[in-house]
Amino acid sequence: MPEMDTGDTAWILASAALVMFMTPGLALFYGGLVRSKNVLGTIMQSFFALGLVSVLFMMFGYTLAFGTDVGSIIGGLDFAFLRGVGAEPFANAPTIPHNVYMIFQMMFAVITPALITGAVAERMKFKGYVMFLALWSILVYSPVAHWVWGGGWLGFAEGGVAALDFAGGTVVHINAGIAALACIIYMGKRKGYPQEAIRPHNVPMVILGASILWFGWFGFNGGSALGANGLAGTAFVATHLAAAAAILGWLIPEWIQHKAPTTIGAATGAVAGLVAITPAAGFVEPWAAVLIGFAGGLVCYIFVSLKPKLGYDDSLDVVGVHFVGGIVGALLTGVFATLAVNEAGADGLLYGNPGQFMKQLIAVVATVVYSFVASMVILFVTDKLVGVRVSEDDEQMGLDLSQHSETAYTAEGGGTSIHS
Amino acid sequence: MPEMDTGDTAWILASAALVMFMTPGLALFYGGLVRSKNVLGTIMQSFFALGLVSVLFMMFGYTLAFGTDVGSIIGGLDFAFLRGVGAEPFANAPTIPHNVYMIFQMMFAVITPALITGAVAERMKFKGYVMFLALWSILVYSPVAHWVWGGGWLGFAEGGVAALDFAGGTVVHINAGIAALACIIYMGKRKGYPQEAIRPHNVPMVILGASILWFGWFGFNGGSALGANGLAGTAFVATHLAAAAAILGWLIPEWIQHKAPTTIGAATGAVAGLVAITPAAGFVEPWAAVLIGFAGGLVCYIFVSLKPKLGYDDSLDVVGVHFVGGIVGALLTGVFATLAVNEAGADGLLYGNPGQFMKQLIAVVATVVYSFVASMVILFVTDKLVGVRVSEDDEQMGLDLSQHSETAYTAEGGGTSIHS
Amino acid sequence: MPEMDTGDTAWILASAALVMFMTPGLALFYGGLVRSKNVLGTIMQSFFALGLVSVLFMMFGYTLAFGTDVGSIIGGLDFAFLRGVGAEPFANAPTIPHNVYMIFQMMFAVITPALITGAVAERMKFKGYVMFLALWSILVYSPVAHWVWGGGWLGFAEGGVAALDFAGGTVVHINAGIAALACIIYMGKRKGYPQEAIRPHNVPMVILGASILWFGWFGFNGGSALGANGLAGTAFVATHLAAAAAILGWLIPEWIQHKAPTTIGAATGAVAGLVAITPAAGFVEPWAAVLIGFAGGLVCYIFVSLKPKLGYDDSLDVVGVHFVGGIVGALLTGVFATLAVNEAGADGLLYGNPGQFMKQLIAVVATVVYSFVASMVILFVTDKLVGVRVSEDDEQMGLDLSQHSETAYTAEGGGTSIHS
Amino acid sequence: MKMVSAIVKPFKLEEVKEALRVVGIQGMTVTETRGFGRQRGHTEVYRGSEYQVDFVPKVKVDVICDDDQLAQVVDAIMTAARTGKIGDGKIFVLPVEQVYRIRTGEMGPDAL
Amino acid sequence: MKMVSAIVKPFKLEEVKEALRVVGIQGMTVTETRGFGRQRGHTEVYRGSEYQVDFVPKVKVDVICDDDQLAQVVDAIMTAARTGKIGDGKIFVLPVEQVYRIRTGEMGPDAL
Amino acid sequence: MKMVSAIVKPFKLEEVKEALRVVGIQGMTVTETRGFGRQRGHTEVYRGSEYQVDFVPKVKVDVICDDDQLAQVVDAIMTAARTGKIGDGKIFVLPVEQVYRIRTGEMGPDAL
Ligand SMILES: Nc1ncnc2c1ncn2[C@@H]1O[C@H](COP(=O)(O)OP(=O)(O)O)[C@@H](O)[C@H]1O
Ligand SMILES: Nc1ncnc2c1ncn2[C@@H]1O[C@H](COP(=O)(O)OP(=O)(O)O)[C@@H](O)[C@H]1O
Ligand SMILES: Nc1ncnc2c1ncn2[C@@H]1O[C@H](COP(=O)(O)OP(=O)(O)O)[C@@H](O)[C@H]1O
Repeated sequence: MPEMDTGDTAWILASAALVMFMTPGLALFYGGLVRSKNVLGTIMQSFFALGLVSVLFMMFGYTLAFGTDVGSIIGGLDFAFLRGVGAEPFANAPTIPHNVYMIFQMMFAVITPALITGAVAERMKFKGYVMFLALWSILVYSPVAHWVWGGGWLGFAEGGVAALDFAGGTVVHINAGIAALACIIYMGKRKGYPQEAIRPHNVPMVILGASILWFGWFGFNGGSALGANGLAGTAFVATHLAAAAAILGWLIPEWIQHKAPTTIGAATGAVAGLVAITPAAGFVEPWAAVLIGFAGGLVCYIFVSLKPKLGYDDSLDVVGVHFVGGIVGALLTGVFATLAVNEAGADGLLYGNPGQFMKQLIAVVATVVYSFVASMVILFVTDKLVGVRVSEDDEQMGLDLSQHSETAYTAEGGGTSIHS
Repeated sequence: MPEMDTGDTAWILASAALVMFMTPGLALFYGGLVRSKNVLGTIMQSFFALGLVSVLFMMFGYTLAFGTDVGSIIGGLDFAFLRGVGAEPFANAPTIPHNVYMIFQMMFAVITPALITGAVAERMKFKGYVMFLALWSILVYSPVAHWVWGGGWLGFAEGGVAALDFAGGTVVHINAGIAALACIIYMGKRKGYPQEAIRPHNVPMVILGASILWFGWFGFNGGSALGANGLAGTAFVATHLAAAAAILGWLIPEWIQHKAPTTIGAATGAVAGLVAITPAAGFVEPWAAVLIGFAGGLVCYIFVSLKPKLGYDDSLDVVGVHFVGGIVGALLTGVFATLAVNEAGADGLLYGNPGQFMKQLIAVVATVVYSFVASMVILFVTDKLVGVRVSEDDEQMGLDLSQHSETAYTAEGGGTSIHS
Repeated sequence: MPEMDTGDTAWILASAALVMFMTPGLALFYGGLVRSKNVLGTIMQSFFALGLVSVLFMMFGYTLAFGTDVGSIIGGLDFAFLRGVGAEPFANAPTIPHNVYMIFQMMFAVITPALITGAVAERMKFKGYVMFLALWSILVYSPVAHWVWGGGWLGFAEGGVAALDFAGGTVVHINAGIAALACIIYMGKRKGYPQEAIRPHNVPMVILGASILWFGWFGFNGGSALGANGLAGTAFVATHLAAAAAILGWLIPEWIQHKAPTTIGAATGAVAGLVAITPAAGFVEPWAAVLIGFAGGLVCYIFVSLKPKLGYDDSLDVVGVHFVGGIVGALLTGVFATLAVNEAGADGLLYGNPGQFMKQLIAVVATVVYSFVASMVILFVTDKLVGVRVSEDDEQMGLDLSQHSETAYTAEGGGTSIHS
Repeated sequence: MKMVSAIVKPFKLEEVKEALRVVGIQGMTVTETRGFGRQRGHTEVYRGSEYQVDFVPKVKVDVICDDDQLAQVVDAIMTAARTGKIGDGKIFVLPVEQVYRIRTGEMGPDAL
Repeated sequence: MKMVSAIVKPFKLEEVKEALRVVGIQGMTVTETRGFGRQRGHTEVYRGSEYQVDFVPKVKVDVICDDDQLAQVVDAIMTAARTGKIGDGKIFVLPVEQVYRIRTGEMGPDAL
Repeated sequence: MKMVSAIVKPFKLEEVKEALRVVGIQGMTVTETRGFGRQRGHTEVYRGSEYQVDFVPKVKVDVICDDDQLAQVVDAIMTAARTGKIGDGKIFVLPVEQVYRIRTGEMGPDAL
């Protein structure tokens, strides 16, 4: 039996910190893309998830995902309130303390619902968001995480489908991406879309956010090796190369089609590549990572370009990047995975195992169906109870003032204290 | 005797980098909260501390804090100019190189005085700040650090009070918080306060700063385990949960009282929770961390709300967050600490040891008295020699131009070179 | 033979992430210094390097630098497309997986050409930049890296010059700095320079960028120990102290000469100190690091002050900071290096070995000559094929619109979709 | 000639611009401003305190036009900018004595 | 009607607004501007060089008022904005031919 | 007195200011604006789509001057701001009834 290892522990602690940092990174990435009257409302949706989801995950989320398996569907309540989650290792990660494994997982639970917010940016009511967030985190994130990583029916547990998902292609990206689609369908378009150009108010903020995401993704994927070893190196290298190649995968068609390689395109492409490599990072060769990343950038570019034709308002392209990129990644993992890279993985189509491709497909379909339906139900219930969309006046005024009584950027003068 | 361990070393190196990053994080957190004419002056106060305090700490600060104990009061000069602080381990941290332990400590010495600057933001003279910073770092920070961690009378050395302070609740937060109060009393209010609303000029910058602080705090608290082990995990988990719960602890009363959960409130709450958990992080269960964090957010919210009634001008609420939050944390450590989490700690009130609560109180009072008096003396001397407050004209013009001959945000055109 | 070590691996993984983060840091550092119409163009030059250079380095760059030595001049093609670069260690870093060593090196290859862009900011054509970047990365960066670190004629391989360059003083800073000079000479001045004041549009962005650079530099220099050990501690401490001392080295003369210690001065000084300590970090005592840093800040300040007299337009002072600071560091390494700190290093002038100073000089001269000539040739070829400078109209309009069809900061309203 | 200076809600800028284009206006100049008026501003919350902020973001659209276009211009703005809610803004008409086009030196209505 | 356009120091905005409110002004529009004048700007330091920056941040307050309020308005601004130091700013008075309230279509003094 | 209000390209601000100084103008006020005109704006690309952006960054320079300086002022701006390319901007001349210097209370041309 492997022993506790300080090097492995050091790397997963660092990785947990990196993944935590991704949520504020996302806040800035999204925040820069909206109009200045909505920047705080947008940032707040991510930042608040750090608060609420962390506490809920400590209470129930972790145990529902990683507690003793109940019928391959959900985790038991043994770890509720983190009872027994201490310094001793846990079977999933035998060389690090259980609490380190848990906190690493908590960061994934936080960012996943935050990803969704981009789809309905500039129009969601904060009260409705809070309720949606709480319900979705417990009812959608935890079960899907359990299925894939917690001993449930999609993963490598006995009798499971044995789909490959190294760091969350299905659990995080497809899951959030399809929930985003549900939200878009339920909530409808922003006023003015698509005739008016709704332009990003601060592009350097977008780049800063994307850069923090990239930086944090080394923890997301590299840390998913659950140790500081060759596999972590493999995942780290694949992650970086995929992001790099995806910049090219987005910019080349953009440059050809529009005569302009854009900065937002480079950042969006990088994120698309990071999404695509997530399920594959620990299973593929570096050259395959380049191909997967390039494909992620290219396919997402094409899909996002078509959005105006499809006529729905995915404000910040969560479907176009996380859902589409997630599917590209999940399926290509079934093509390029090889036991030569990771003995604990599987061979893909290219290595003579078409069955793996089917397993990937099953995992995608299962996640899509469950997450979409559950998200719709949560939206419906939330809407009836507290409402999910702001009023037209509030939308015009912007979320910052209407939902949070704040202004993002203020020039000197013009206000007086109210002595209450 | 334990041996050097590369995993422990890796984690403390990473932690030192994370804690260093907190000082620029603080610069942005504070910088976004002031008016745009003072943003550079505010940022500079933190950034400059990275320069001056690091060099002073290398010369004298480290040895005064961690050199061979002299009368339980101060460290001897054996490590002056870091003589002998090399690759060999040091008793305080036997599994990592001494130089790694030292650099981790240096980062704490840098950020502590930088915290104070928020209290007198928008009105301190840079020349006076430089002198205050140098004196305070040597005369206040180093002694207090010695008392608690360096073998002095408040810590676990033989005959010491044995107060618990895992990562700097007294040494850093109460110490800086009470010095902030001294500065406020000495320097008086900003012109226009409190009738005029002095509003933050850039809230996304505030959130970015708070997020960097949170990210860095994993090194601050997690690294204070001085190794990559279960204790580091405990501290890391407690840190994150307290910050998360504190968001709720601040936003809930704010939402009820003002009908608006604010972004700045979420960020400030998170910082309050991080402050409160700092002394407790390695001594308490996760559920206790949630309570401590929630209490930190709630109590700081209440205190900060009352500020206008108290009638003093703590520009960025250093007293309200670091002093109040620090005391909440120091005392609750005496309640919730348990040997079940950390054998090297102690049981608190809740675990049948009310004495620990008294020890915590002694440490708080000792720090408050010494730091307040010493800060006042330093302010007085500095004021006589170089002045501590800018002139009224300079205050109106803003610190950026009057103290640094710079403008933060510039539109095109309108300037010519002076050929000197 | 040393074994794989998880602690060493954890630290180099973290270091690689930190060094990656430096490139976006550089993007912000440079981006804040230009006028707002050029901020995206400037950011894009760095961000795009993350994409293109990473892919090229995976294909050819790594093997040309670190493949089996061919005539002390260049690496062979054995590692082309990272063939064989897997989980097994490699001779250069025997305790970590080869892929971890490789990805750490890749981050250096990315940031080096990005550094150059500051010199010709606000006037380079993006198409020309892409071509320059690709050629320079392969034809200049890889060979010079090979000479110094990959078994070539300047390094410690048998028969080599045995110049000391701990983390890239010659390979990165002098190399980029002299290439910057070539670009400046080739491309000429910006319109309006030097009569008009071309002022930075966003100074907080500059400070944020510099802070990220500093943070990342702990990985750059600390990671160059290739393990988590006392040497990493030495390098980390030297790095921090040099940056800190360089703030003072810049601000003191500035305060005396211009009566104003500036924020940009503090940030620039810190970067100059980081540059200067880079070759020395693992070879010198802490007090020497303070001196080298101080000298870096001071000498760069003097040099940059003289720039208007020298009459060339180094937009963001790449020559003044990276070339000058790099030379200060490379030569002072030959003065202050001591075997007492690092047995694998050498003694410098001060320790009775003037020969080391000469070796340093040889490495500087060799790099300067090769990089300057090769950069000029690449510029010439690129210019003939696609052009390197934007038209006067495009320069006036700004790079953001003319090269990327984007605007960095946008107020509400005023645009309509084009249905294509 | 006249200067028609309209203070409108920012989200109405696009519609105002289009309405002006429809009536044949070929140029205008837009400035971000803050307005104080019957609309009363709003309350902001900052760390447990409330502030009254009296200024509301507005956009100023300046159109210089010939006297005979005046009615049309005023009308176009009035229709496009109206929501019927308080704070819709004002239109001010000021006399203009002369206009020049910098590029050509043309003067008067030709310069528009 | 008149347009009173005052260029004042930014930190005086709050006092000017209050003074105008006191004399019964119900609306005004404020713009961030940069001023050049006798105040001479300032020197900035950038990487070892000095620049002369001629423009100083100012705020422009535009008040449209009835002719008979003019004296009061000018007076209110003059008193509130004065520090007695160079750069306090100017007040310009321009003729206004017509005013409309967009919300209602009201014209003339009623629209104010 | 007159108000000369010039809309110019931002990168011309420095030259315009110098030209005005040369003809003896001692003060001016500058505002960032966005202009719509024959220059037509530009196309921006955002995630695979193109947008027509009609507004171009411009700078407005307001100079209040005595009637007898008017020609000189217009001339100075016209020369300094001209590139000969479309979008160089306009100069508008408006009547000014009165000017005050806040610092001293001086009125009329003396206040300039
Ligand atoms: N007297 C005035 N002078 C200048 N601007 C004014 C004046 N009155 C109103 N405004 C501008 O018009 C805007 C709208 O006015 P307000 O009184 O709020 O509502 P309404 O337009 O419905 O009457 C104000 O925000 C301000 O910018
Ligand atoms: N002739 C002018 N035209 C337009 N604006 C002017 C003029 N003269 C001064 N100003 C504005 O008034 C401000 C103050 O003028 P200045 O000459 O500096 O001081 P003072 O107000 O004390 O005379 C300037 O910054 C500028 O914005
Ligand atoms: N009728 C107008 N009213 C107000 N501003 C105008 C008008 N026409 C043009 N402008 C301003 O002048 C600028 C330049 O005008 P434009 O028609 O583009 O080119 P040109 O100056 O060469 O005729 C515009 O961007 C706008 O700011």
